[in-house]
Amino acid sequence: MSKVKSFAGGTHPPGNKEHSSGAAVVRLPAPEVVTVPLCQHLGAPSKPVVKPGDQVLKGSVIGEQNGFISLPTHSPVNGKVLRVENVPMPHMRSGPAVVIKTESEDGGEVYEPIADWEHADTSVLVNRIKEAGVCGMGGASFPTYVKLSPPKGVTIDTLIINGVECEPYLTADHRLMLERTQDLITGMSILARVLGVTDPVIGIEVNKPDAIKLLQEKGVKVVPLKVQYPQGAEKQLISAVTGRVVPAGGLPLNVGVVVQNVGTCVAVAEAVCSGLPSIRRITTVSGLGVNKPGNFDVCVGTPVSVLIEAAGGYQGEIKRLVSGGPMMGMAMFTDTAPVTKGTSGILALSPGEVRDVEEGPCIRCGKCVDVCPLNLVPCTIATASEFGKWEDAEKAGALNCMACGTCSYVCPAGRYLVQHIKRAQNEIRALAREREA
Amino acid sequence: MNPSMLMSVVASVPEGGEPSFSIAKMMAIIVSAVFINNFVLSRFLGICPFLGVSKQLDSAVGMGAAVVFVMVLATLGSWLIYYNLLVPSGLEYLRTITFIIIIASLVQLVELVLQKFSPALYDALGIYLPLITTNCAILGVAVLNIDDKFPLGYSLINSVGAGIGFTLALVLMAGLRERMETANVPEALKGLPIAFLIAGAMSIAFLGFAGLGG
Amino acid sequence: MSLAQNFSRGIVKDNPIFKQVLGMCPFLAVTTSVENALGMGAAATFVLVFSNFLVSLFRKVIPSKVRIPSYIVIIATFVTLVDLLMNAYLPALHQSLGIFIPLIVVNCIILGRAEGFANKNKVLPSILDGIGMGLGFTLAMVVMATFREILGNGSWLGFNLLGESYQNQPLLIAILAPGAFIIMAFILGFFNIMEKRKRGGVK
Amino acid sequence: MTGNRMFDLAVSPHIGSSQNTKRIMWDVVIALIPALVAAFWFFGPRALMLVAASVGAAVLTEWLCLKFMKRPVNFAFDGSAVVTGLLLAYNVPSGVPWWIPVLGSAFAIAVAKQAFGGLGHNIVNPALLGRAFLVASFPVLMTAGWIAPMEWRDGQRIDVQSCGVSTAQLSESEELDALSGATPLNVLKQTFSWEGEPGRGEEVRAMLFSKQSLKNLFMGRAGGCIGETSAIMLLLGAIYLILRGVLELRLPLSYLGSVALFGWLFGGSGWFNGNPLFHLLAGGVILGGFFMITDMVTTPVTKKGRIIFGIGAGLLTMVIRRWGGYPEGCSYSILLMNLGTPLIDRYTRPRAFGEVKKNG
Amino acid sequence: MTISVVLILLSSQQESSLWSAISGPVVILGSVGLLLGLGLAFAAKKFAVPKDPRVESILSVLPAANCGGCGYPGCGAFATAVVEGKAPVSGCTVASSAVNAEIARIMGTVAEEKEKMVATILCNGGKSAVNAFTYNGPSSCVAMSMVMGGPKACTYGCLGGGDCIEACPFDAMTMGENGIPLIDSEKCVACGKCIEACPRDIIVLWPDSRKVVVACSSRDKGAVSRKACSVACIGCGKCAKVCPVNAIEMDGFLAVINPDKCINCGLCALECPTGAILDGIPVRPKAFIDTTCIGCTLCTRVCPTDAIVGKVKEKHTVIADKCIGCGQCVEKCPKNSIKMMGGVLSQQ
Amino acid sequence: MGEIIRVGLMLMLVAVIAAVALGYVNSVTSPIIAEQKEQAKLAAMIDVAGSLGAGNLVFDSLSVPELANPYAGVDESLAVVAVTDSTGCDLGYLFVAYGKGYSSTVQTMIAVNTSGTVTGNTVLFQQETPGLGANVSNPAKFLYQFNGRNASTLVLKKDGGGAGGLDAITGSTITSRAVTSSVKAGLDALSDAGVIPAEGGVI
Ligand SMILES: Cc1cc2nc3c(=O)[nH]c(=O)nc-3n(C[C@H](O)[C@H](O)[C@H](O)COP(=O)(O)O)c2cc1C
Ligand SMILES: Cc1cc2nc3c(=O)[nH]c(=O)nc-3n(C[C@H](O)[C@H](O)[C@H](O)COP(=O)(O)O)c2cc1C
Ligand SMILES: Cc1cc2nc3c(=O)[nH]c(=O)nc-3n(C[C@H](O)[C@H](O)[C@H](O)COP(=O)(O)O)c2cc1C
Ligand SMILES: Cc1cc2nc3c(=O)[nH]c(=O)nc-3n(C[C@H](O)[C@H](O)[C@H](O)CO)c2cc1C
Ligand code: SF4
Ligand code: SF4
Ligand code: SF4
Ligand code: SF4
Ligand code: FES
Repeated sequence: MSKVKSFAGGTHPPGNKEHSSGAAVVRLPAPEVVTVPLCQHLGAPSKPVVKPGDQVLKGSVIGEQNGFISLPTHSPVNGKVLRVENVPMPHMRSGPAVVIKTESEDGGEVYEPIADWEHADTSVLVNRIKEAGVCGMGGASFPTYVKLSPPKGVTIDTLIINGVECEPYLTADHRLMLERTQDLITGMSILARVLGVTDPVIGIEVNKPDAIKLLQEKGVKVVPLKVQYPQGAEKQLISAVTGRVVPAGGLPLNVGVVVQNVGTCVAVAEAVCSGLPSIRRITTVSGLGVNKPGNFDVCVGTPVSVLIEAAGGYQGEIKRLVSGGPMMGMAMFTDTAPVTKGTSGILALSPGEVRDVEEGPCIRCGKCVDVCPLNLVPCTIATASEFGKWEDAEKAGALNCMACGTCSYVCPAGRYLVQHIKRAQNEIRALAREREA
Repeated sequence: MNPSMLMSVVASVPEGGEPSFSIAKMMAIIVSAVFINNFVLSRFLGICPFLGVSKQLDSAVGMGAAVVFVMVLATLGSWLIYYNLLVPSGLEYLRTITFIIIIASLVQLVELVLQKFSPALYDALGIYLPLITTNCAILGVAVLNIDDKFPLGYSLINSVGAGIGFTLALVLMAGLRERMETANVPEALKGLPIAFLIAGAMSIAFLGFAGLGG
Repeated sequence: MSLAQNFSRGIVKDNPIFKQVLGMCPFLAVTTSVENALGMGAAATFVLVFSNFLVSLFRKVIPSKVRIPSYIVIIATFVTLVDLLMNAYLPALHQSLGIFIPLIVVNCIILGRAEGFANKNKVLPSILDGIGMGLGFTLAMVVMATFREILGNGSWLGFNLLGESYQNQPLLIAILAPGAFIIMAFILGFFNIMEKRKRGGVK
Repeated sequence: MTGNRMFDLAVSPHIGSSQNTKRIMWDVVIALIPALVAAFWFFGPRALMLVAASVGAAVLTEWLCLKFMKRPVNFAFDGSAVVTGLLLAYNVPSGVPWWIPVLGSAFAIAVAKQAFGGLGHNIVNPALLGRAFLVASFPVLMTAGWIAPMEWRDGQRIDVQSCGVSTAQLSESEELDALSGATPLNVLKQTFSWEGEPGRGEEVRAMLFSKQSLKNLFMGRAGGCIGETSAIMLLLGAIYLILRGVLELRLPLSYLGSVALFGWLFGGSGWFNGNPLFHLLAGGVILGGFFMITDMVTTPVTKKGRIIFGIGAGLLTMVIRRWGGYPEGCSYSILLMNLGTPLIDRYTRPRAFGEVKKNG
Repeated sequence: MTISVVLILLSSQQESSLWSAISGPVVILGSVGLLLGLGLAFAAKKFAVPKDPRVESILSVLPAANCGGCGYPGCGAFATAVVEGKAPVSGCTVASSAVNAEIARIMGTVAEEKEKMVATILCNGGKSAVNAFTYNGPSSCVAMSMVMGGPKACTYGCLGGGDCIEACPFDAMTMGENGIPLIDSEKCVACGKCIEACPRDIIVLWPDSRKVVVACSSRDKGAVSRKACSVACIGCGKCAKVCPVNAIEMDGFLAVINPDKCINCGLCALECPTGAILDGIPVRPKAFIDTTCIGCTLCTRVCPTDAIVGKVKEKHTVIADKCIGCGQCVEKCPKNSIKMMGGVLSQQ
Repeated sequence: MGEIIRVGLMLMLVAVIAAVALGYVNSVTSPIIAEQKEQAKLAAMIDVAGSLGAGNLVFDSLSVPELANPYAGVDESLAVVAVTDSTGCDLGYLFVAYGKGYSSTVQTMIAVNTSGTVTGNTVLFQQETPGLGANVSNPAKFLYQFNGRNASTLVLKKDGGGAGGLDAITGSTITSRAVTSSVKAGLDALSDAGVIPAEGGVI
């Protein structure tokens, strides 16, 4: 493993993946009531097209696309619409959702499968990916079709599939690579075809040797990567795999690259080959606060509490309930919130696992500087932000921060670096807007 | 008893001619002016601009440059007038008044000339010029050069050194004060007190240079 | 503003050292002993009073274009006078104040008062202002010198206060350069607190 | 049903590394203990007394300051004041009266640390500023209070092998009095002032740079400040810190490296005549290089900045040793570089990932 | 210069010792003075740059110490900065408060007629506002609002992190005991920095003379907002009905006072069932009818609290307990017989 | 143009008034200053030379052609005053030694008798560190040891003087050494020129 690639900076939180990495994905039936969020993707929420009392079919559109960066939302079950209302979300205080009483999960509407995708027009494929509501499954839930429609004059020569899964605890992508290998490869090829890329690669951290081996056997070009947080972040992944540096404030397409998550590939394959809209995802449930950590294939709209039940229920004191990974995930205040297309994991963390230091003054140890993958000086930016020196924070590069949390993780003073920096970003943007006005 | 004889015994009048110019002495003068007898931190000259213009690094650098510039010009002018006009006519006691007039007019002149011929330089340095007239360091260096009986060459070097020493202190101070902007300073010490405290810390640290070369 | 106010203002309310933080160089440099402080204070007061007097007297005559140069000439004249007189009659003090006598010329307080007060006021208020500011300056110098001399030399105005054994091992730093800065920091800090208290009381 | 349970919210990340400020500080305290043992061995119970007084005064002052400023007083026990107190005591000669470290610690904590806002906000190393304050205030005590190693037990004023120069040799060369109870660096400094007299300095320098002398320095059998003499014990502590992941090695390595380089360059008479090993082992370079220059609060946060800091401090140390008014430049060099820390940080800010070089 | 040297040589020949003592300085200083004066006057004419007259007037009141204490290189630069709005009027560290006031006056000549505005926080929730969950993180409002919209159940109200206090350059704000910042109306100069800082956008500039405000910004339905906060506006509309001058409008479920119409009567505050309206006038004046009253009854008709009694054509009286000091009657009285007495009157 | 000239004349007027005042005061004070300097020096000389003999002393400058100058390194020169009593009998010599100390050139006035023994001394000028080198001005700290010594015994213990050497001022070896060696150099120059006997010799 001498040629394991990586990026500069980063850190090594304990992986804790062994809790669930051996657990095969369990497919959960839809619960009695599903609460389907209309704001699962980045961008404008879908516009609801159903009203209470309406009967909906599985796969039918219940919310339509609402602008360029937006997607339609489909019903994951056959059933009756109970309410269209704001409910708590895993990623925000509350958001619009369609609450459906499940009647069955059989049949339902699907789109026309495009069996001959290898020869189909790319615009047909992109359109399918759009109407199936596919968004990134790797975290940001960015509408995938947008990424597949590069502006004129930009050529994409590299497609990197993100199988890194660098967040501790999470194993959903790992299991997906092992169990949905064929779909993954198909999805990869579809994406490559759409983008006109000849040999897509997949980046996987070396802590998943079985996945690397399996994919290599199937003839996929795999780039083994060092275990290092945040290897999975787009810019870091691109730098590790291709050596290219995405300009600050730029997008991967500026260096001719598109990055897609493995889960996204599977969703694309399903949308194209089987005509299935994006209504399910694989999620890890883990942490010492649940009895039997595992990976589950659930339909979106399933309340978190159902997943927890499936994982054997809570165990002991739960200090925190997190949607996503422990580094970037959001703490939830209620487990009634539903799973969305972007929910990569649900963690019930016990007091021993959670970081619990009181915020003290920065002792300028420089650890955050050493680890920041974007070469920022988090301590300086954070202090400037704390004292309201927005211009200093901007000069120090606050806007570049991607909130990966590496700096907060290592900080011995327990500084809330990410939040201080985010606050500075908010203020800087506000000032900039004001200056324009 | 002959008074002039006695004077020559006790007062220190340099013996015959100017000492030859030596690199070693030149270095010694510079090291002394910049580090050992730093104008601000150990001689207490130019404290007002040191406290006033050290809030931001950029203006500290500008001020420093302007001071070096004016110091050299002031030294040149005052030295020439002193030895070529005042000494020959026995009017050494007019030193203070002449020097301050020279400095005041030089500053004005520089301001006008810069404004006219180099607006860029004027923008960078010019704004600091009014502060410079009432800066002890300028008059101080002119007077000290006379007190130390430096020949013209050394005087100029001394004034460059003094200016650099001033700039060094000013720039370090500005950096430290910027850092204090984001520090949890006790309420009572906010503002000038903490600036004095920083100066005190700098001054203690500069004691480390004491005796350098001695 | 009453004449009494003209006089008293410089002593406490607008004290040039502790409130306006002007003329720091001589203040820090010569406060190593109370004697020096008094000498310097007296010299500066002399210059202040007479320059204020003359500036006020001629304020209508001097054209504004050469205002500053004229003031400088006036101030420098008095400084030179002090220099000469002190050298003649108080040579020891002259020696220990050294270069800071000629530097009174550039002391911001003096030009500041000439420009800021005498320039716009009648002769009598200007003189009173000069005396008040001068006294305020002297007082501040004496306060500072008291701290420095007692701590750094165990004496006050030359009188041994803390005994022989202290004088053999005094807190020397108080009369060295760093001591001046540090003590001044705490004096100003003290005034800061007082100010805050006062304002808090009003509220 | 598990539904509808409420949970506390917190900001990400939800997990953290095991490091925390308190742990780091107490680790440093632990790492400094071997040197305390050495100090006891060489300088006797007196050394322990001074250290205890210093630490006590530091913690007490911290507590009083916090109380006075109405800030949480439990910060007084985060260990950083203990480190400051320890290091201050390690930096005074072993023969000083007890009130010297007490005064020094009080100054270090009250003026150099709390007045600037407490932990993390001070601009210069408190222990070193405390020491410099003492040197400026009590120069005689602070430069003449040396006790020769083992004097407390053997009752001898000069240990036969202290600083590698034997009594016999010294009395022969009539320098006995000049070197009484001094430190190796004091002796070296003396030899520089004999420049005009050929041979006189060479002889003593040869003794100082001899193997025997270096061995003594390494073990700590030499005059010096309480905690600085025993290189081996300090290194033991340093290794502990490195293993615990507390020390970041750029600062120590660049500092020690540049001391060695400049020590060789001009640490003897003339050029290229110094003994790098002597300059590393004598005086406070090991203590300073592993425990004081590494005070993260007052040193740059950037990687490049730390290297520049180390090199600058090394150069200043050697310049002061060779040409300055003090025999040892370690503490002043660090203090002086502390002043430049904000500027170094500012000008060594790494270019952000993907940032193009247009506006700095 | 040659001339002066010659003069000196000549003068040294003179007999009088006094003359010889002063001739040298006279010649040298005199010529220097002349040259300098000529040069300066010439230069001043030649290089004159037109300046904002306000710069000159500020310069003339400044202490002219050129100390740099303000952070600007000299008094001139500071005066320019004040005029350009970059430096605060009180930025001079040397100037007395009288001088500062003078500078403010010079600067204020344009803005003088404008009514004094004061920042006002439209929320009084604080401890009365229920927390939806416990929050662990930086105690800044912006940071809080980024975590699930902040810990308060009400998503409109003040988070109490004090970002605004930190932003105020004039120390005009302090954290109140209730967890809502207090604003010192004397210190506030309406710079608006706090408004920028607040992530909830609940700070507005409100005329200093209008003392009655709806201290709530919740647009939730009554039931929702009542659950979230005991002093919330529940949108019942009673205040709008009681307002004698129709200064209150309901914007959905939130009452909004129009400060231009408001007469500070405080009736709405009395009427509000939840106490969401704050009345900043501690003691109100009472109406008093003198003997010139002709008993026209106009006043009884406008009085919102029926505090005026009296028969037609007879002198009316005010029932002091009922009078809320709104002053409506004063305006209506054709004979100017009604005076407002006592209390703190803050009406125009 | 007229305006310009008026302004120029005005400033000239101010300057001329200043000049008159200064010239006058200077003419009054300059003799006093000179006289007073003179007196100070003379007092010091009488004081130091008092140790050579009692009664009215007569000072006269000594010019010895072959007298070397040991102080060229500090830009000073050796000038010697011969002291005779009122009968014209040689008592000894006075000279000022210049030694580069820690932060200044220390000027020590030395009285030496005709047999080359130091009989009196005083420090004329020094700017050494207060509490350290400045102690050289306190005769009880250092200079008391000089009296009765000659060139050969003027050496610090530290510098090889052994038990018979001089004790340096604590913590101020540099200052002590500077004074000692500058005095020794002066004495050596005198004996080289044959004015006083060479080391140990007796005339
Ligand atoms: C306004 C916007 C426009 C974007 N446009 C593109 C695009 O044209 N092509 C593309 O590949 N990605 C595009 N992205 C997606 C980002 O490159 C990135 O993949 C997405 O934000 C999720 O990344 P993350 O999961 O690393 O946060 C865009 C993102 C945003 C916010
Ligand atoms: C700090 C950080 C860590 C990330 N880690 C992963 C990861 O482990 N796996 C992954 O698929 N995406 C990860 N992402 C998201 C990717 O940057 C990127 O958005 C995603 O791979 C794009 O694919 P998608 O649009 O198909 O989701 C991470 C993003 C950030 C900012
Ligand atoms: C600030 C400072 C002032 C000093 N002042 C003097 C001084 O006035 N005279 C002196 O001989 N040495 C002075 N020194 C030098 C040392 O204190 C000391 O004299 C020198 O190292 C010789 O040491 P010793 O006299 O203890 O043998 C000074 C040093 C410093 C740092
Ligand atoms: C590796 C390390 C070295 C330290 N060195 C010092 C030191 O030299 N002086 C000191 O006062 N404190 C030192 N401290 C303690 C702490 O950083 C110090 O109290 C802060 O400077 C106070 O803000 C050190 C701490 C660590 C972890
Ligand atoms: S959160 Fe931002 S500053 Fe911190 S390590 Fe990540 S990118 Fe760097
Ligand atoms: S890791 Fe924390 S303590 Fe260290 S420099 Fe960064 S913010 Fe400061
Ligand atoms: S920030 Fe401005 S508007 Fe707000 S309270 Fe302070 S002074 Fe008033
Ligand atoms: S900034 Fe807004 S939310 Fe925060 S305390 Fe001020 S008013 Fe309340
Ligand atoms: S007194 Fe103001 S600069 Fe010196």
